[in-house]
Amino acid sequence: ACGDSPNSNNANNANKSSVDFLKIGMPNGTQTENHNPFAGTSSANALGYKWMIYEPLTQWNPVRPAEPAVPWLASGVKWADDYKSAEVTVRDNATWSDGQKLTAEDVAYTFNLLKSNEALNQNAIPFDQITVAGNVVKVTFKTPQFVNQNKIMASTPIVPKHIWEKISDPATDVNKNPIGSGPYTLKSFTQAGVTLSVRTEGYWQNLPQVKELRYVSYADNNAQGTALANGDSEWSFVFLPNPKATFIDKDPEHHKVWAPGVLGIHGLYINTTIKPFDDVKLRQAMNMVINRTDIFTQAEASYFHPEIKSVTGLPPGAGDAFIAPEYKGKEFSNDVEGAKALLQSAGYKLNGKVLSDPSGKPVKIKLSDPAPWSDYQTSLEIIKSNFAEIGIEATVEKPNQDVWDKNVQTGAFEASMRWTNGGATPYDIYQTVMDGDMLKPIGTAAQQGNFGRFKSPEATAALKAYANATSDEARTTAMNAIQKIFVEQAPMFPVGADNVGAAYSDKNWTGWPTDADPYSGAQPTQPYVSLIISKLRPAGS
Amino acid sequence: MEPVLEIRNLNVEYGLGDKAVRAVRDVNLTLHRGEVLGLAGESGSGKSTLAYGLTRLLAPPGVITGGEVIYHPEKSDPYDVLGLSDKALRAFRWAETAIVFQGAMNSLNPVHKISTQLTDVLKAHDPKMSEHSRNARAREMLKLVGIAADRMDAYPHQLSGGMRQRVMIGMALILQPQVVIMDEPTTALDVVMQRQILGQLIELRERLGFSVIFITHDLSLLVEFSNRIAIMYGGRIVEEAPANTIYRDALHPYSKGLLSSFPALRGPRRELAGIPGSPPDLAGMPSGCSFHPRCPKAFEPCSTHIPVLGRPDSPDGAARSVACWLHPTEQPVG
Amino acid sequence: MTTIPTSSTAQVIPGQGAMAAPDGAKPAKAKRQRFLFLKNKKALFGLIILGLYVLFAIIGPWITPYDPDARSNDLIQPPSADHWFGTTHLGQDVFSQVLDGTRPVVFVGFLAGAIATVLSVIIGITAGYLGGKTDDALSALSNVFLVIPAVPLMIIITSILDSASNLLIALIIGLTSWSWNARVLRAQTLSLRRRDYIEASRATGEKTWRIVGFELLPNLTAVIASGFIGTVIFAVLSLITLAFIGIVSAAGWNWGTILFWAQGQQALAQGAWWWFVPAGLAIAFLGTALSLINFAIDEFVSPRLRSAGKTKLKTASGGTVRMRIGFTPVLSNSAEPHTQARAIPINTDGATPVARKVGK
Amino acid sequence: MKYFLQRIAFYLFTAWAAITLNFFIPRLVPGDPVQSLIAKFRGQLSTEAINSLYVLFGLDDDKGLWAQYIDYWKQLFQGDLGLSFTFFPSPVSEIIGDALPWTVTLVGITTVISFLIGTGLGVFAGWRRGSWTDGLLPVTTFFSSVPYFWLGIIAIYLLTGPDSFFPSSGGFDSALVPAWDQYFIPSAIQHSLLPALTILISSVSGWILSMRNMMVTVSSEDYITVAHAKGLSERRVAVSYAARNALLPNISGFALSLGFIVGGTLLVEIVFSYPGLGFILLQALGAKDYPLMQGIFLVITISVLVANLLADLAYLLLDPRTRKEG
Amino acid sequence: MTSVQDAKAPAGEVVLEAIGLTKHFPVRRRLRQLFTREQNAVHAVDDVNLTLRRGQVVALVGESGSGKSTVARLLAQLYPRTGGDIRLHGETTKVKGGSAFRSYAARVQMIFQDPFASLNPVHTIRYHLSRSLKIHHNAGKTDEDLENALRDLLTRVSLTPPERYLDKFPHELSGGQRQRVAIARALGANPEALLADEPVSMLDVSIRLGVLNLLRDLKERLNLAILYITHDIASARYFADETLVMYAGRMVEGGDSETVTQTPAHPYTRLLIDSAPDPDRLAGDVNALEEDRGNGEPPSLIRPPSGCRFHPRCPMAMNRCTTDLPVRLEIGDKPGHWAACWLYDEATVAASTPGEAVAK
Ligand SMILES: Nc1ncnc2c1ncn2[C@@H]1O[C@H](COP(=O)(O)OP(=O)(O)OP(=O)(O)O)[C@@H](O)[C@H]1O
Ligand SMILES: Nc1ncnc2c1ncn2[C@@H]1O[C@H](COP(=O)(O)OP(=O)(O)OP(=O)(O)O)[C@@H](O)[C@H]1O
Ligand SMILES: [Mg+2]
Ligand SMILES: [Mg+2]
Repeated sequence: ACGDSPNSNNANNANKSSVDFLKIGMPNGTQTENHNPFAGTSSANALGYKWMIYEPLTQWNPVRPAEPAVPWLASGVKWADDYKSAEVTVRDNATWSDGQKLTAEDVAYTFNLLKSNEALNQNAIPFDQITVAGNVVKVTFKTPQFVNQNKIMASTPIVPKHIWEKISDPATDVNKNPIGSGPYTLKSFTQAGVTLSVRTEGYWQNLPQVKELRYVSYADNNAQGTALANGDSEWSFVFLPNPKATFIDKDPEHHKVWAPGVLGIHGLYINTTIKPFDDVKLRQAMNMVINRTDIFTQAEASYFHPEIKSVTGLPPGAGDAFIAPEYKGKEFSNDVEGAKALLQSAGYKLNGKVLSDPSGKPVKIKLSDPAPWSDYQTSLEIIKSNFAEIGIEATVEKPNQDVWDKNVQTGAFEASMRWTNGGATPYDIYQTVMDGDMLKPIGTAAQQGNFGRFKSPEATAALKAYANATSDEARTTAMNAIQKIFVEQAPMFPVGADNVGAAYSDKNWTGWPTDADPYSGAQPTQPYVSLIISKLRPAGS
Repeated sequence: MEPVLEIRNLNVEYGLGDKAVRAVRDVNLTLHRGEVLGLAGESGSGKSTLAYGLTRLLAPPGVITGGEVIYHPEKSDPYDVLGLSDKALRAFRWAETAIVFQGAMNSLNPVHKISTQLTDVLKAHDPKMSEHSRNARAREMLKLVGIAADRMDAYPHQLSGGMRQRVMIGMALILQPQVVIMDEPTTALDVVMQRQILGQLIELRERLGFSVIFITHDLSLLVEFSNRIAIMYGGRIVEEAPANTIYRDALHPYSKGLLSSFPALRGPRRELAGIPGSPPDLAGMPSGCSFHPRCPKAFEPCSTHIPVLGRPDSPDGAARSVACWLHPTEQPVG
Repeated sequence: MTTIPTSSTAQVIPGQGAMAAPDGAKPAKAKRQRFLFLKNKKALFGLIILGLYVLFAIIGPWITPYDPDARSNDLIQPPSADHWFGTTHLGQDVFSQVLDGTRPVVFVGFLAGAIATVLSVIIGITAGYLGGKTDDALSALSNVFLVIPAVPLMIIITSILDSASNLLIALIIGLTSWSWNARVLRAQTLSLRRRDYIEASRATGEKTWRIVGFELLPNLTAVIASGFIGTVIFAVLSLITLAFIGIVSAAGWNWGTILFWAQGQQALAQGAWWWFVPAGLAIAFLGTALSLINFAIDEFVSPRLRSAGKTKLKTASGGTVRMRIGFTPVLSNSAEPHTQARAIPINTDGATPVARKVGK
Repeated sequence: MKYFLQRIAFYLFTAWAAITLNFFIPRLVPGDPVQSLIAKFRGQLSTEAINSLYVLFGLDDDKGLWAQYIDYWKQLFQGDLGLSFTFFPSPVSEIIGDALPWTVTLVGITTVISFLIGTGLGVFAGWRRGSWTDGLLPVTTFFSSVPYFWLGIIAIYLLTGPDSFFPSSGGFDSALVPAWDQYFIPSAIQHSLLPALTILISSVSGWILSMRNMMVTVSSEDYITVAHAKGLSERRVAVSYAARNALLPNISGFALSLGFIVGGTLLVEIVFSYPGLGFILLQALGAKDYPLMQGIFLVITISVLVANLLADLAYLLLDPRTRKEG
Repeated sequence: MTSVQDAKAPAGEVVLEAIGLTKHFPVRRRLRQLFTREQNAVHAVDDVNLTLRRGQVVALVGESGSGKSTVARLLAQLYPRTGGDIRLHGETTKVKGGSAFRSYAARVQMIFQDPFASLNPVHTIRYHLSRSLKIHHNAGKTDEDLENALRDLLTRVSLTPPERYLDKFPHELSGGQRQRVAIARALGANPEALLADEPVSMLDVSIRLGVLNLLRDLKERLNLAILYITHDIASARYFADETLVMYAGRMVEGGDSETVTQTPAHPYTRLLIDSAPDPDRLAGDVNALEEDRGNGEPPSLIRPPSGCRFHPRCPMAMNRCTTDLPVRLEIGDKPGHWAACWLYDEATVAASTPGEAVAK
């Protein structure tokens, strides 16, 4: 039985001295077999291997969002000035792993699939017309898609028409036998993990040197952390408390952590409808005293949510290119004295340790976040002591996640750490915080954003202008206006950025993106993984 | 008459050290071959303790603190049961001395068929016996006690109380022991059943020739069924005599009291006197004769000196003994 | 598994209830009862530890050397004279957290235990005493609660509530964990109900509530107490479990919260064992203390479980004999009149021959 | 027979009540699977996906709770447990089918072993009361009071590592594919040792104790004395008379614990990343995944009930007194 | 202040009467009977007539399971009856609970068989007695009254000095003392009729006598009507004025005690008397009658034998016995002596030979 066992060659491999596989881990718990690239709940998505099987039209680098996307399955993408249409030229040397040729029909079919299935259209792209002419696909949109351009081109997996048109319900199909254009094909699926093996032929560029990808889904961060430390995982995206002690020190030569920030942030949302926090001055003062460095080092283990320094709330690196001239170089300074002065001038009184608002009432604030989110909790503890320095008594509440969710959406909170949407431009960040279109009265759920009920017609107008602009100048103007409002009104106190990094080991494979060469993000679940994998080389070679 | 079992100066205590309670005190008793020896006395007088103590079956905290139990096998030399090793004692038990306990329901293991419980004795004592002959023997025993062989595979709860008690008797006889000890074998049964079972037992004894120690506090039953009766009080034997002698002419005031405590069904209505007072507390036994506080005839030696069981100083006293200062004894009986 | 109280009284099968209230073994006065109970070494030891915990639960928050929330610059420091149990990643004092966390644990444990006990007493005794349809309905109810997995149920119910204060947690644990004890009590009541003294007090003309309250209940005390202890253990473990997976953590500390943070920060992987170990040991010792008391109650209820003091006897020859069932120790087998206990070895193979007496 | 039918009717009722509760209680929880999903990804999933998710999960049309309940039973009778949200669109039955064998083998075997060892030691401790076995109790008591997960985490910390024989997580080596071959089975066993040990250590003492107590109680029954009086060997008395009877009351406890296999060891599976049902249940709870939750609850409910039924049967088999003629 | 009067009420007055008293305990239906009308029942008591008079003792004898206790419980209104009538001073009474039951209990009290089980182990003698006094308003108004009443009760049952017993717990008393307490408790209600259900069967011979003497004494002093239930027919002879014999739920013979015990008429009574141990019989002399006793098993009460219930065991059974239920027939040797047996129906005996229908 040894010969026909599916495990016989694996078992041999394990003993080989040179390694031709890569062990990728994600702390995403149990997985069930689902290789549907559109389903957010699929194992293909949770572990990220869908991007090893399916490919996007372009590759976009979230670490350098301002840089143009590079062609991938498309040999070129041309957007109209108003960003209401695009022409995609499809590469002509790509084939599907079943040998069929990849054509413009496939691309058009994919877009049509999203258009006709709301369930699949996760980015809610308003597709309009999709036409094919030779190897060019022309797509038109109902609204300008400047802010979504990379979601459309760099985040949509292209699927083969000849397979998918036979699938009755693409939304719920588990795609048992995935056929894609990427460098890998599915070898096996088990509850413990997924194995992909590299294609033998027909890939449109040189095949990666990694012969096999072994994905494992760990139960939680702890298990993933242990696996990384043990070397059971070579590549993962997971929060490691004290990564130096728990990971890097286990093999200082090879264990590395890289966490570049992206255009999506975390911060303290303030409910601007609640007195006295409707007062801009108070908010500004509060924003001034938050010790972001402490949060970065203590709550985020000095790496996970890169500290936001710019007063615009834009993360270093990814955000630099977008900062308005007037705020260039302006950084948060943790200025307690300045805050006190500001408050004094606004009529607040600090008696001993208690700050009272102009009406004489002591200022108190309830900070809340679900208990299991330990980094937010730690952040809140730090913020609590920061606020205490200007006499604001903060209490930390830990409602369960469902209640918290409901409270945040319906505006039944005073202050809470939360994230924003992310995207290719700072638009998503600011939109989540300030968009008046999303403003809902207290008590009605605001699902999409503006949880703090920030009311500013100017901000809404500026956001709209940015999204619909047809020229770069117009965009810059709008962006500057948005930033001004954000800085001056302080509707939310930005704290840290999201990252697209990874913890990895270059013991067996080298060529990872680094600060020195940030050619892409490093998260193993993002569209750019096929780019990374194409750059990996065996260590020592 | 030839003795089968001689109990010499047996002492049994419950507990250790200061808290120890002496439940059987210097008991001397001889069981003769083929006789039914009745043991009576009120509740707590130590009858069961004596019976269990004979073969070291007392549960903790029971301790045998002294004495000998001499067993006389039919063909070989007598030996002391209390000196046997565990292994030898196991072999001795049931093969030489079997016991029928008070509650048949509790004496039978509820989860095994009665056939299993019958045959495992055989298996333990004669491992070489074939299964077939074991079963045959078990069936034979059941027939002997009047239970159809088809009840072999019944569980204890499927039998009535009387049947269970008969199974116990059958089991006691399965190895043809020399001595069968029966501790209140019929108290839980009603009179009709009781008579049936005892009748059967007497019949079997006549056939098989074993000796019986029969324990009960129902004196009328005892008088009817046994050859000799020993009366216990406060852990001691206070009187011992042939059944009829005791019934007609009990010497010890306690025996007299007992005999006048139960109403007779037949014959003239007689006055029932009973015994005043309540049984002694074993932990704080009265000094001297333990019966003296309740004794209508107590006089001065009773409260200070323990009377010794001995042959009474009376003309026909040859076959009896008593422990009472009213009846000075010629010589202690061993 | 954790839901099964290990108390032997839980194992009483209907009809064998005799074991629960041995008539003769019931010590007389309450005073004497307590005294007897304390004579049990297990009970004493358990009560002493439990007493310490209760003491800390009361005074803990006042005697903490640091504010358990307060951050300091000593991040992840091993135990030292300043910080007996070391510090957390925020520089909080673990010892203070453990001390401060005692109160909620003890509070929730005992309150939940009390709630579950009251419920189980009401439901179990009602079902057992009234019988018939009421019994069927209540038995079905407790079986439903027995069937629904407790911890997940608690998780769900907890997430319905806005914020889970310790009081609420205690309520939830109490409300979901009464069923086993109710079952035990029902069985006990069923067997007690048929006792003559219950019938007799009815025949005397007692009212039903009086029979239940004054005749039945006192006889169930030990069973109820043992059930209570079992539930307290269960409640403590549940609270800690819930806190550990981050479901419960109202303001304030408990040992589960400490473990939650330690685990979230991968304390052991960081080598910060001091962050993880004390709280776990605190739970284990509390559990042990409660279990010891539970055993003691068990032994108290069932005198057969009580070890009758010394079970080993010294023999004269220096060996020891153990008291055991089936083979009563023989301290002396001589026909000498009884003077004092003298032990002799009895493990000679074969028998001591005795001169055959001439029959009379 | 009558007894048996009565029991079945009772079980059916309990099952109905429990399943109904299982249906309603989770729906009282605020929030929905989509929100949970968003929150789970904390920024990785854009809020723009909300609508598509509602459509995907079929939550876009509001149906009354009652109508849902009716539908639920309809589906149930067709053997359809619905589609999971967390693992959309995998059918719940498939997810459970994948996870159940792991739980059943790990926890099931461990529970059985724990019961056997505990009972064995308990028999011994009860029979030889007063000997060294009494010293066993405080130690096991201590271990049984330690929370499972704590013990597990300590075990992982102390016993696993890059060079350790014990793997720190998972049910088998991730490079392997489940198959009945000489690579997979040893790997699966190797992975189950540590979690099994954890469960064993913390659960065995309960059995020791209850068995010991029952042994002590049974030892003083008359039929034990009779067995001694019959001159049976010590072994036969201890095993076939005492232990056999002492075991009976423990059977229902054992059955119940078999039923709790699924629900009770949640944390062990979480700590050891064991791919079992408890672990999935926690994920389902976190994700408001009603269909999956209900599916798992259904499995638990049914397994508890079946275990109880089996206990009843075992009782019937082991205790002739409950067997009624006719 | 004595609350219980010693004054004699007119002797011979009828206190309690049972007429055609019947009790069937329903048996749960089996599945296959689910659709039939037939309802199985244990025919525990069928058509029982008895009369309790002041100052008289009526003995009810019969083997185990013949329904004696059920009769007592029916008379004490502890069970609802299936049929027949219970008359207290000629008035039909049917009480279920509440104050009606209490006022009934004040006049009719029951003593339970087992003195070890009928007192609650957790309560003192004082509690038991004062409850009984209080419920029936015999406790007086002040504590002193109560104290006097308590002493009085204890003195009455010869537990003297009362102080020695009042604060004891049941287990501290001997069986005879307990039974006396149980009697005192019944007397606390100052009843007219006492139903004593095997009050001495659990006691030692010597203690037995004391309790019986006490009952007789009370009967004479307080003029109580006593139902004395036993299966010891010798004690019925000694103690009761009238004796009734029950077999399998039916009365089979009755008459004054001396007559019934000395010249039994019904074959069952004869069997009973023959079986009773008799010290005057010679040791080992097994009665030849033994062989004719059938299997000695009492009949099933669910499907009682047709005709005379004793016929399967009766050595004198005739054909008619297997079909027709015997009626009460006067024996004629003494007034009031009757038996339910066809042997005393001349017509029947003339038509057949006794023993013709004996089961082989
Ligand atoms: N385990 C024990 N511990 C202490 N004392 C005991 C124990 N067992 C029995 N006794 C005492 O020993 C004395 C003798 O008891 P035993 O059972 O031999 O009496 P008995 O004559 O058989 O009484 P009964 O007629 O009620 O069976 C009693 O007073 C009893 O209280
Ligand atoms: N509650 C009950 N339910 C069903 N059957 C009962 C009930 N009580 C008594 N019986 C049955 O009624 C019959 C008469 O019982 P009862 O207790 O009156 O007999 P008894 O003459 O008092 O017997 P004993 O001498 O053993 O006390 C028995 O067959 C018994 O099984
Ligand atoms: Mg006895
Ligand atoms: Mg009765």
